[in-house]
Amino acid sequence: MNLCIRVHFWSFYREMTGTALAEVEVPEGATVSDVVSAVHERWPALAPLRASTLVAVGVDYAEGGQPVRAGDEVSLFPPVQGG
Amino acid sequence: MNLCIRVHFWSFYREMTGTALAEVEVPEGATVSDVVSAVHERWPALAPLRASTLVAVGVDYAEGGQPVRAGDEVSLFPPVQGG
Amino acid sequence: MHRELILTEEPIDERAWVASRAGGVTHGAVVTFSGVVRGSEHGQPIAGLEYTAFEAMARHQFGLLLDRVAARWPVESVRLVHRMGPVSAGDVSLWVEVLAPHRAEAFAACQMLIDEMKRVVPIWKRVMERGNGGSAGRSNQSEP
Amino acid sequence: MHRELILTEEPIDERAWVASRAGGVTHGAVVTFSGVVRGSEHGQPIAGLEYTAFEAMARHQFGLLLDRVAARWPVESVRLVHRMGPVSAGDVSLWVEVLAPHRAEAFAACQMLIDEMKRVVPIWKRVMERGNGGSAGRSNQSEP
Repeated sequence: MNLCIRVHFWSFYREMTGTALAEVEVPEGATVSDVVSAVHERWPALAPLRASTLVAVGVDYAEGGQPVRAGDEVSLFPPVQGG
Repeated sequence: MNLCIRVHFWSFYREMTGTALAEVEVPEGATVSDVVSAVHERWPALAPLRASTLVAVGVDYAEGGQPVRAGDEVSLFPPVQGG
Repeated sequence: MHRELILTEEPIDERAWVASRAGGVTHGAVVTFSGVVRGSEHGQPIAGLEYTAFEAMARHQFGLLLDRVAARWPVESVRLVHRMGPVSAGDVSLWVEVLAPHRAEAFAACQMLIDEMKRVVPIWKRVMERGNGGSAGRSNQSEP
Repeated sequence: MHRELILTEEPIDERAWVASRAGGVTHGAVVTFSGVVRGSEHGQPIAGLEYTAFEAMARHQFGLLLDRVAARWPVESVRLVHRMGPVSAGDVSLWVEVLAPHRAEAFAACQMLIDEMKRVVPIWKRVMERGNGGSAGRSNQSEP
């Protein structure tokens, strides 16, 4: 059974994907990395930015190996630049 | 011929000497150290503070070996404590 | 430790923030930082910067940073105000105030807070170009 | 580099100093430090501190310090206000403002200025003890 994960884009990733919010499907047992890969499959323009992309689950930064669960909200964004 | 050097005291050195301004006589060719020694002879209470005493000629800090000249104004004071 | 975090689209009234500072006889040191939007980026004149945030995460990450400050230094108060939306060149985009017993810890905490904010708090800026007729255009990502 | 040095017996009106800050689009960083007289020294409650200075030398030594700041960092402006005479606990005795293009140099210059001031600028403080009936007594030298 697949999981449906909500993915939020922030900053100029919104222009690159044309959306602020999307859903991607990943297999049960998938990790944060799998979600990012699914995003990159759908929006290949983001893939070259992978090394600098920051990923959060909810309001916490996430490790790639962290499993995702139903209901998780994943965020992808470029390096932060406050101040 | 002796030089007459004006010596200013600052901060609690004024209470210790009972004055803000004094004159000491030193021989021609004397140094800042000689002036300080002349002060300590007259006000022995200041002598134990010698290591922490700051000495200026005019508005500049002075080295002990620096010669004094007629008209020099020498200042003696404890460590500074602004702020 | 007293903490305030304000994300606002209104201009930052530094005088008002100074006036509302906590009184007291235990903090010997007050360090403030005001970040001013400069008039150029990469040598090109700009009209200003536009800030956006993932606000819920920004608040959470600021909270974690402030926990680290409180664990490390005897800081009494941190107040941080960050502008959102468009900010003209010459205007203040960030204001931070740290109160502590002594200056060394106030300076250290203020600098750590800003350095780490720029690393982990999800706020972004983009350049507003100097348009013709006064309308500020948008370019791509600003310099980090 | 713009420089102002004020030694004053009047209270330091920080809001007025903030209001009179130079505008501009070249300084990205403003760091201010306010030194507040704390309510105790060596664990004993005090009424305040009384400052004295060898003013001509203080101005000269500040000038030398500011020359070093200007030679070392691209600082645009330093303004420093130091209270003289009696200052009650809780009041500001020192206010310093540094304007620079970037924050690292603004913080470094502000800290260096205060550290060196406390080493070379002839200003002294003495404790005003908490007397009976509100009259503040004087003790000997305050802690350095």
